[in-house]
Amino acid sequence: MTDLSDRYQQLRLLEALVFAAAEPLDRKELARHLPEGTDIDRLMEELANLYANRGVTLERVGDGWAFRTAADLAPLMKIERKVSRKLSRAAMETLAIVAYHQPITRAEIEEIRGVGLSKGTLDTLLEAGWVRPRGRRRTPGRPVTWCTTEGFLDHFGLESRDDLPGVEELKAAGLLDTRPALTALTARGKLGDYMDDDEDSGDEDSIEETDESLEELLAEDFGEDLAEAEGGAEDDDGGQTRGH
Amino acid sequence: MTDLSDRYQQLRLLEALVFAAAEPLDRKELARHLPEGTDIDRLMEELANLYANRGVTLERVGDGWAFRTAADLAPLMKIERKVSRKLSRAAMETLAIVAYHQPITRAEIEEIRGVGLSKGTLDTLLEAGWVRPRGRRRTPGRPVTWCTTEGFLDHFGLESRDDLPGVEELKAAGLLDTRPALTALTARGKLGDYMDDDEDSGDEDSIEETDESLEELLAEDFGEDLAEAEGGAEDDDGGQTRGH
Amino acid sequence: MSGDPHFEEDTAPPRPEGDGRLVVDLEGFEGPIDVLLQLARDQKVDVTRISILELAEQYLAFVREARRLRLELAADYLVMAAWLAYLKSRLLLPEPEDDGEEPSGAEMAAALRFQLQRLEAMQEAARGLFRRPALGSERLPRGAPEALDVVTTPRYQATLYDLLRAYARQRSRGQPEGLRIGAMELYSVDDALARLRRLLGSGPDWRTLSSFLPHDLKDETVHRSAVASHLAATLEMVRDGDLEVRQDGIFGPILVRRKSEGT
Repeated sequence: MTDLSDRYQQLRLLEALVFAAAEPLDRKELARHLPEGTDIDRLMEELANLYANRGVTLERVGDGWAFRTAADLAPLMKIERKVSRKLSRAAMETLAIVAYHQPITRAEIEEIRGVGLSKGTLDTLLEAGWVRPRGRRRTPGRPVTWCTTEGFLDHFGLESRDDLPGVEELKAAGLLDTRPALTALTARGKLGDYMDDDEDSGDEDSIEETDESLEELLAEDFGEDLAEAEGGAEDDDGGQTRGH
Repeated sequence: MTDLSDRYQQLRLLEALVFAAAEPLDRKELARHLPEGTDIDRLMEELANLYANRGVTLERVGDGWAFRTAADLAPLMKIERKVSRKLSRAAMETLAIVAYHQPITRAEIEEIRGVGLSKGTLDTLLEAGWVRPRGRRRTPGRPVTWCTTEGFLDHFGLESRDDLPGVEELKAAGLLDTRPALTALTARGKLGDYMDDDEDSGDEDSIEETDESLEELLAEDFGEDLAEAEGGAEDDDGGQTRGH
Repeated sequence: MSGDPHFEEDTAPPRPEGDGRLVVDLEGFEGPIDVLLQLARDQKVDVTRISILELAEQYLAFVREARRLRLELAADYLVMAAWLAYLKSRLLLPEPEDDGEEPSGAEMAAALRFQLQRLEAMQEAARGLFRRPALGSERLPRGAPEALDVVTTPRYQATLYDLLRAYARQRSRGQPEGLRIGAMELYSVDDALARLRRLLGSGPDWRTLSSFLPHDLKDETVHRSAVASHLAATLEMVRDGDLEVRQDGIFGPILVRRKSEGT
């Protein structure tokens, strides 16, 4: 029987376990096979170093680890890409918004995108195994919050959510704020930064025109369109595009 | 782009190809991905050496190569799952009967319980490690006799079988109903008699004891229990109820 | 995780032309903010520096064009148009006294600018994500995963109490089909006869019948049967001329003695 008090044997076992699985294995799953108190993280780091720069690399995926072929070899491997249809733009944007803003409610996603979320969009992401409901916001209505999954990290080769490209910069810039724009800016005292000094020096001529277009818009069949749109169900939250 | 004139890059590519393949890859399949004239066999040998003595090894499978986890690790890779289960009523009663009347045959257990013993019941007790076959009764058909095990004593915290409380003690503990006799009829069930012609049991005494108390018991509320026993017959359907 | 999700096809988004003439096709747009973002990009300046007034103008033109073409506009687009028209007027007209409630035109514009920047950041993030080497196309998992053997060890829960309960339950239940009414446990007359013959000495003294009864009978019923059978045995022995019996009063003790040879 293999002696598990031996560090090298521990390493071998961890290697075999992660190698055997197609899905990432997390610390807890690995620990079950090793003597209590084994420092899994350090051993896995050691293992990752063994595989650094190899054709197969040990990737960190959230709380787990998985072996994956090195991305730079992809063109040489002549991988037959399954004809998978592209994700819709709405779904891609929604995924990014969930990833960068999690946990986030559906209403907040709509706030950021400035448009109602069609029913299928979250379903598509859910089906892909990239997002999951996480809990409920403690606000009136107790809306469900969404977050990304380990499958998401695995698919995009991310170690963790902090590994999302540019996440720190976006945070520093205050762009990872799900609140309505005016609230967010006011709360952060950044309203002035976004103000344009030239704004009130617009040309006088356009006033007439503007008024006209406003009239036109509201007079003719504004209400009609609205009703129609409401029939369409999905877009019923159109009001959120306003800045407050 | 990775430079495939580099020998190390060739090794990396081969490693990735074999890793990602669902089936073992043979020389011809591997050669497709590499510059013409590449000595696949030598590279694969080199790759195999890299993995020698590791948790994963490169193995020759028929005409091809495949990665396999090291055979010596197999026992350590097993996932042991302990499932907590409750014994079914039927199994519990059967166990009790075996404990008090051992050695006992299956037919005798059925006789005592008044219902047939489903196949799973003894299996469950066998699996739990609490009963074992002991020998064969020297009667026609030579039926197997059953008795309890060390594991049984261990689990229930008993030093020996004789530690099982007798009927008087059960009564004192309120486990046995001691209502006065309802009828003057004193009838004698044959419950214990089967045990009398015991083969090689050294524990005849305790069986006798059981016999005596048994009569007493049947006299007490014999008639009343008929209905109850019938109801009880229904639960003898399976060996075990799932705990959780 | 599935590396092969089936996604809806994305239609190539048409873009408004740079010179302000618009090709209106709402299919390609993801809502009014997206339209505004496209219009802003056409201004080829940083979103934070964009002229909101100009942008509002272009958006309103876009909506007018859509209406001219009798395209159905979703409520989102119309609400935005109304709001932008309002914003425009607020920006152009002198600001009313700040009542502290209504945001100023400049503040509203700033909010819109922030919204544009935030969505732009997310659109860029989405593109960034999908440029990453994806699992299943650029990075492959193990092609022949080996399933780990799962050994399930059931641990049965049962206490000694459960065991005893089960036994007691079983014992007090009795059982119907398996029960055989065996020999009566009652004390038979034959047994009583044998016992009396054995125990009765030849002494001349009267002794109570009860003193001949077996003392080890715990069961009341059996005891009573013993009394009855001994009495019957007594009577039988009297009939045979072996025994004398007498009772001095009703419910009084029954006395017996062996009939002497001579009497």
